[in-house]
Amino acid sequence: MEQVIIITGILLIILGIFGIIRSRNLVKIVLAFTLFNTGLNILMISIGYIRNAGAPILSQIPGQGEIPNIVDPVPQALVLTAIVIGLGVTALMLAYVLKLYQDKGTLDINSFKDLKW
Amino acid sequence: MDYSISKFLFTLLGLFIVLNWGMLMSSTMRRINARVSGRIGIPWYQPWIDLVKLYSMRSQLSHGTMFYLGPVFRLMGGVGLFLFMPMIYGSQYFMNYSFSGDLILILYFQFFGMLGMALGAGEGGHPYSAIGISRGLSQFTTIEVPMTLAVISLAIQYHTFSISDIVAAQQGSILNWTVFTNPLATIAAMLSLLGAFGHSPFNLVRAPNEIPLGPPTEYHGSFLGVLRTNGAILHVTEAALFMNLFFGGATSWIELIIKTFFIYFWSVFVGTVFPRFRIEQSVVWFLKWPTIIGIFSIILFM
Amino acid sequence: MVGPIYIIVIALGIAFTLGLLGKASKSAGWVFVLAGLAAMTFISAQWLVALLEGSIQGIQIFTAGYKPPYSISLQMGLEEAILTTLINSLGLLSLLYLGKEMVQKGVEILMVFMVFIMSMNVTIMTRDIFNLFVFLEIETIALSGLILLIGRKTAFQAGIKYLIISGIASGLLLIGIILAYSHVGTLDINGIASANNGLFRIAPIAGFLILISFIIELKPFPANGWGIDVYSASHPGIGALISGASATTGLYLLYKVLPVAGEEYLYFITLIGAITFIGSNLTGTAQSQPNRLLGYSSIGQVGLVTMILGLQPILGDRTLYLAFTIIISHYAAKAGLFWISGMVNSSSIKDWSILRKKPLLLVLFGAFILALIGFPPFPSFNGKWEILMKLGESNQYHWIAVILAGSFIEAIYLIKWLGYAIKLDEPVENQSNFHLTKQIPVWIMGLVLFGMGYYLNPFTHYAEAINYIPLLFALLLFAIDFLPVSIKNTITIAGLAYYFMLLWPAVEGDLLRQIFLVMFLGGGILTLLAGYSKKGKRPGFYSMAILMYAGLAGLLTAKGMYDFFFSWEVMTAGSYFLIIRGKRSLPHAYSYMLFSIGGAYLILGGFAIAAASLNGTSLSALSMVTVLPTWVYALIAVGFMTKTASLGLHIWLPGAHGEAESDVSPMVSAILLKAGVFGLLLLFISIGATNPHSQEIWYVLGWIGAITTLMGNMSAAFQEDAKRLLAYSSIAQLGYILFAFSMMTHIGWLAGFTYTINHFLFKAILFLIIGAIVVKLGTHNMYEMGGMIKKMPFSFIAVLISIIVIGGIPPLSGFAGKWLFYNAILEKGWYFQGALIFFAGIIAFLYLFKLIFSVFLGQVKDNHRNMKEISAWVLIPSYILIIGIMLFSAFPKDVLTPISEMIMPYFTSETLVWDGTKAMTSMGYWDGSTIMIVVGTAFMLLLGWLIVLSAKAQKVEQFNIVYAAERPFRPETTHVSHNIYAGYKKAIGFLVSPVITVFWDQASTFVLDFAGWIRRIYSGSIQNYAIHVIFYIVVFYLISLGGL
Amino acid sequence: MVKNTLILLLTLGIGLIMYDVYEDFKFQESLPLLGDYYARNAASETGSANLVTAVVVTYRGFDTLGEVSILFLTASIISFMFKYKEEHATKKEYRPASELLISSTQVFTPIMLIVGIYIFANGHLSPGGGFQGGAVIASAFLLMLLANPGMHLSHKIISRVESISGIGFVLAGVAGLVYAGGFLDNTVLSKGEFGHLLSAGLIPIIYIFIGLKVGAELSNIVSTMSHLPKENN
Repeated sequence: MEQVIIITGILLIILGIFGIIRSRNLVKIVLAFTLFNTGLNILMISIGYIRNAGAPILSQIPGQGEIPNIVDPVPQALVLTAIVIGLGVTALMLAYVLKLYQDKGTLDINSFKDLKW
Repeated sequence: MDYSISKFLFTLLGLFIVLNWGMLMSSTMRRINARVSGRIGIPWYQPWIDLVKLYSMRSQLSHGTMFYLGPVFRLMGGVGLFLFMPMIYGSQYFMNYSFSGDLILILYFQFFGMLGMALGAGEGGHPYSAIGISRGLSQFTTIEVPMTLAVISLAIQYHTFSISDIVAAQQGSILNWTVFTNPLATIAAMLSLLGAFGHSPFNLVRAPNEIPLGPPTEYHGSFLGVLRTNGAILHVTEAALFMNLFFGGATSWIELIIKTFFIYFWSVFVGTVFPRFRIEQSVVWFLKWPTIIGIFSIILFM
Repeated sequence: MVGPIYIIVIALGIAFTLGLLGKASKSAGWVFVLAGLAAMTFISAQWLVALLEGSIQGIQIFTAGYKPPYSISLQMGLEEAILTTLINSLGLLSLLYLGKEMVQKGVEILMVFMVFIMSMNVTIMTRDIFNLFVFLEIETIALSGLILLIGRKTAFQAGIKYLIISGIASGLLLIGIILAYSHVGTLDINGIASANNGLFRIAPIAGFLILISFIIELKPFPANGWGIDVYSASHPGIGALISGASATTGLYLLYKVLPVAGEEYLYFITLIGAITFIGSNLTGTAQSQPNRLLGYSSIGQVGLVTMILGLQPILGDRTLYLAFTIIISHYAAKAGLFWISGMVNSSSIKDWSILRKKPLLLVLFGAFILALIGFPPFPSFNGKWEILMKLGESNQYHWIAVILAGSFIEAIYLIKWLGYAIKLDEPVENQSNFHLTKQIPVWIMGLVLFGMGYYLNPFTHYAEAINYIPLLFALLLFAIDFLPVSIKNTITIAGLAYYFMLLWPAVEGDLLRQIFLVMFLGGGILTLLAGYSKKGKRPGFYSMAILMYAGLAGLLTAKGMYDFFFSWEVMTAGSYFLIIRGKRSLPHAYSYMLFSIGGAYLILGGFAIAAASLNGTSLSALSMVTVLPTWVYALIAVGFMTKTASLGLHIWLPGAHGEAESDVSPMVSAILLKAGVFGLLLLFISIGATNPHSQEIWYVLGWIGAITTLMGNMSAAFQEDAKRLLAYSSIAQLGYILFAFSMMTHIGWLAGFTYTINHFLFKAILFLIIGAIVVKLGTHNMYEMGGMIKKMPFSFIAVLISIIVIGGIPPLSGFAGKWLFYNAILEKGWYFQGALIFFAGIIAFLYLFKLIFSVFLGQVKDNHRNMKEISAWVLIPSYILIIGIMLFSAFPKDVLTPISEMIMPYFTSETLVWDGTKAMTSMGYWDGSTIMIVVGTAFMLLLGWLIVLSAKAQKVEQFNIVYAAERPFRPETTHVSHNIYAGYKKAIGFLVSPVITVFWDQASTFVLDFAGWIRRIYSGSIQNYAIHVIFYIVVFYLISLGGL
Repeated sequence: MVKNTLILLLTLGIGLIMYDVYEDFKFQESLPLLGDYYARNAASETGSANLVTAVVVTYRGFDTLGEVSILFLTASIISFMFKYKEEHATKKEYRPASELLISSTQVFTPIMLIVGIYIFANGHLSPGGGFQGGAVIASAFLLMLLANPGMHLSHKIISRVESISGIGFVLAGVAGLVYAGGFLDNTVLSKGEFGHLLSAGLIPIIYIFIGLKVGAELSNIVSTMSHLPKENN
């Protein structure tokens, strides 16, 4: 079962990169990028998973030498940060795309080759 | 190193002999030339008459200082060659001042007169002078190539640059002459001599049979006299150089006169037979066969 | 001590507070941020100072009060202190520079700016890899915002490209981080790195992913189109930040995560750096837009530093210092260049000539360019030197070649640019804006550059012997540049004279160096005398002349390879600026500089390989080269031959010498060329006559010398330009010298010295006088001159004497050289080379006659009728030199005997013996003094004879000739001078068809075409750029991990 | 065609890399070094029942500061990007929203605001926290904007809230530095009773700041983007 999660994550990552290098539409590129990000997050969250362990919220302070049966809280914290960063980057990308669209009236990447060589 | 008065006087005597022999030789050659073309030619004393006439002409025009100095330089070139050339082998007095330098000095002193002449003629401001000089210099550069190769070959052969030593090495038998011991170098040098004497086919510098051309165009009177004097000295001295290098030198004036005559005659002979080259033709010619022969002459002795 | 954490507190606090300010007080916000940056700079700088003093140790800051790995820790050690200081101060200056724009655009961009600077501080200090990721993202996002400052539409395109590519890179980083975490259970960089040495190794793939993402952030060639677009789209002020701060940070991050990935990647890092260094610079050669060009250059420099980081195993504990020398030069220079670019505000490097209105900026521009290429006294010089030596010691020759090649390619476009700024016409229209607040940061960066050059010097142990006094003197002369020429000339001459006396004791007892000291500094003083004839201020001239002479003198006092090369480069730089002063010198100075730099790099390469023999880097170590000796000698020899303009490397000389100013030509010809000769001599002495590894080299050099002479003389004969004729003559004379020294015999060297001294004497005279005449007559073409003998008799005599010397006509000293030559050749057995040399010697008469005839003889041209003699200030040094010629001619023994004794130890036998004034070899003899007497006496007698005959010769007027039965009245028809050797040219002119010029032309065309072809991959399409990056990653993966 | 093949090949290459990642990927059997430490000690050290919150706000609070900065940056850049246009834009006419939307907005907005506040105020006790809460708050504003497109959120207020909460966050961090173990140490205030609302020291306060800030920033982005003029050239 866990394998499915990882494979999903990896496939999303591959799909995302494929989308980035394949799409000609800027919005699609941004979407592909979010796919890529989602895949990443899935991978991250699954790394902390421990079979049959609970959520990392304790009802009492664990005693000396006692290890609560919880999953690793660290990847969860990391993924939280990663999601927010992804959100910020995506928002910014979309703003850029909007700006570019306003500029040229198209989303085709081949219209944005003013800078080259 | 002898700087005595007697040495000086003997040298002056030698110069006098050479000058007169040179004039005689040139008139003889001109007669030969004339006979070949079916004319009678000049009397043998014609050069003396010319010289006296030129020196005594009253009209003297100068285009400037360098113009004036040009003939002096030119004559100094000829006289200098004579001074640094051992004329008679074995004679203490007619070795002249050859103790101040060797063959290389002789080779490079040739330029002294040429440069002075070129500059003097240049100041004359006549276009023909400049044209003549440019042709002369062009041709001269290539004449020197086989000559240099021959000299190097000789130096390898005799392991010296000293003319006296080269002459000494050729004494004893006629077979010791360089012409037999090093024929290739001799051929190369004798071919280059054709250019040095400036007879046809290499006389485009002056082109004597057409319009007056060449460096002396503007020279006249005593200037021309000085140049003529030099010509006589130079011809004999240069012939003497070849004599020393290739034909065993001379132990007496008679031997010198005979040998230089034939050396000079060689160039006149070729001159009467061949027509004149254009300058680019002569340049290429010297860089072809004489040079190749010169190279082989070195290879043989390497 | 204020804790480093307050850097972040201040930055974020100010950034958040800006929102409270509102729109009303825009400039208040700017001041506020400026103050914040100043505070941040202060904090980092105080740590830096304290750490440098050693009064405190570096510290670790634990956030949340828990030790790592349980919480995020920041580190403030020396490296962090240096880098944060650099970044914060650059931020401060950038903000100052960008003041107007920032205030106009409002508080948001100020916030972004502040967070940008803060993020770099954190990425440098943090020791937690995930934290690193977070703040790297902040940096990326902030930068994508800063790009927009300029308001260009293209900025949006650059921004989205940047976001997408760095999005991919950081995604990969994230995968790497979590994989690493899953293996070692920690996010602490030190923890991961130490785990790597222990049991819980992170997987190779994790290391790979972490590493590749940092590499991508560094914009490796060729997957860097997006990065270059960012440079070209953003405001130059932001470009300065990207190049100076962002790239520096990126490099440090790479260094920081290297232990995480593991040592096995070091080789790939080096390779990536090498490809980037060469590729990016190569692409830059075809670029003409300043910001984009700077982008290429920045990426190239980053590649170089990447290489250095990858070479850690070789460079050892010097790695960081060496990387720093490059980084600091790049930091200051690139920031300065970007800022100047912002002021010039043009889309073409050709418009930079506007800088001439601001001399100080122009000087700084030059300093920045030279610092980037690695000239002394800038830190990059020391850095490159030590790197190459270390590489040499470890036998890493391919990396030496890469570094030198990359540096050379960089020089190609940087020097071109510098030349444009100095020489091109000022643009008709420009939008430049040299506001003071924009200039001040540039000045500060200039100070930083020079200051760091001085400050860092003690850290290179080679650099102890460097003498800064002349450099300071040059600076002083620059400071008094407003004074008129006569005062500056006097000061310069006094300076040179003082320096001469200062150095004389140092070379006491070393005749070789004494000779060259007299030539360099004595010749310098003489040629400077001619400067009194100049009017106006000659801005910059004297500083550069001093620079050149300081370099020349430094060559003589150098004990080690380092100070030798230091002086060499100083001399090159100074002479370049002198040469480029000529009216039409731009292309020639450019090719001079390229050949010089190329040659210098060959020398450097040779030195580096010599270091492999582990005999140290003193000059004498060259004699004990055991590793690849033939290569070492050949490289160094070819390097010096670029300065002596030997065949194949000579094409710069005719233009450079011919077009230079009238008194610069003698400096660069008579004096500067001798630097190459001195170098060759040092090399040859070190090698020793019997060294088995160099016989082939000498044989080849001999042939090169002979052919150079022939070609030089022949080309000179066909010139119509007087100064070019002399320039070709120099090529030929240096050919003689090369040939003579290559013979490696006692007498051959005597000939070489004779030629060297003669060439110094007569070429100085000729260039002084002909140069002055060219200026006076207003034309370079000899066929437009004529008849000057009557107007300028003193010039004529000087030229005549020089010509007699060149021709080797007895009795003057030129003949001594010819005579020695003949003997040497016969002794050595180089008959054919010798024959070639003598053939060439006779060809010399062609050009000598042409020169003196066309200029001085023949008919005076109408427009020159009122000419007077040239300035006495030119004649005085010339006649002093003529005295030298006369003394040398009359008393050759007194000069040649000491030289003979000096070079005796290097050869087995002395072959020249003296009997009184008579010199004798086994082959022949020559008595210079007697010849003088004989010729002198005879000449006087003959002159007397002619005077007796024609004392009353009547002077006639011009045109008193008859030509084709007409008396001419126009000089043009009578003065036969143009192409007078037409027949000769027809016959053998094909020998001097410019095959070598064509070769180099085609080579440069090829490089530019190639660069143009490469840069087509930067198609501008986002998709393509993404493909490049993915391609790069996949290929790198396949090579490093995929077993390819 | 060549390009497509190349893209395919590159995707394969990425697949190869990701396969390597997959191979290397192993599920944890037990808590790793960090996780183990947090599981044992985080609750007692920070007093937060939600260990993720403890990690996010305290142990890795510095990351969180960065996160907040990212949102802050994004908001600033977006408003910078569109500011110029905004000033010159003329008043636009919007199509009125549907009745349904307007009514439900009136119902849901207060609830969403309260829920949002609840989420970030209870971040240390239950799943949730500043970001989640802030996002909910921002969606409340989004909803309002949808229902009333002509509405202008006061930029002044938004940016004041944003700034003050940002400064609050930083100052809270400094308080930790000055009065406790280090920057962002939450034990400046008493840890309180485990599992209660007023516990875990500074964590709830920081989360409130974060929540407000995130809410304000996201609202800012939303409002900037929603007021774009339709066509620009």
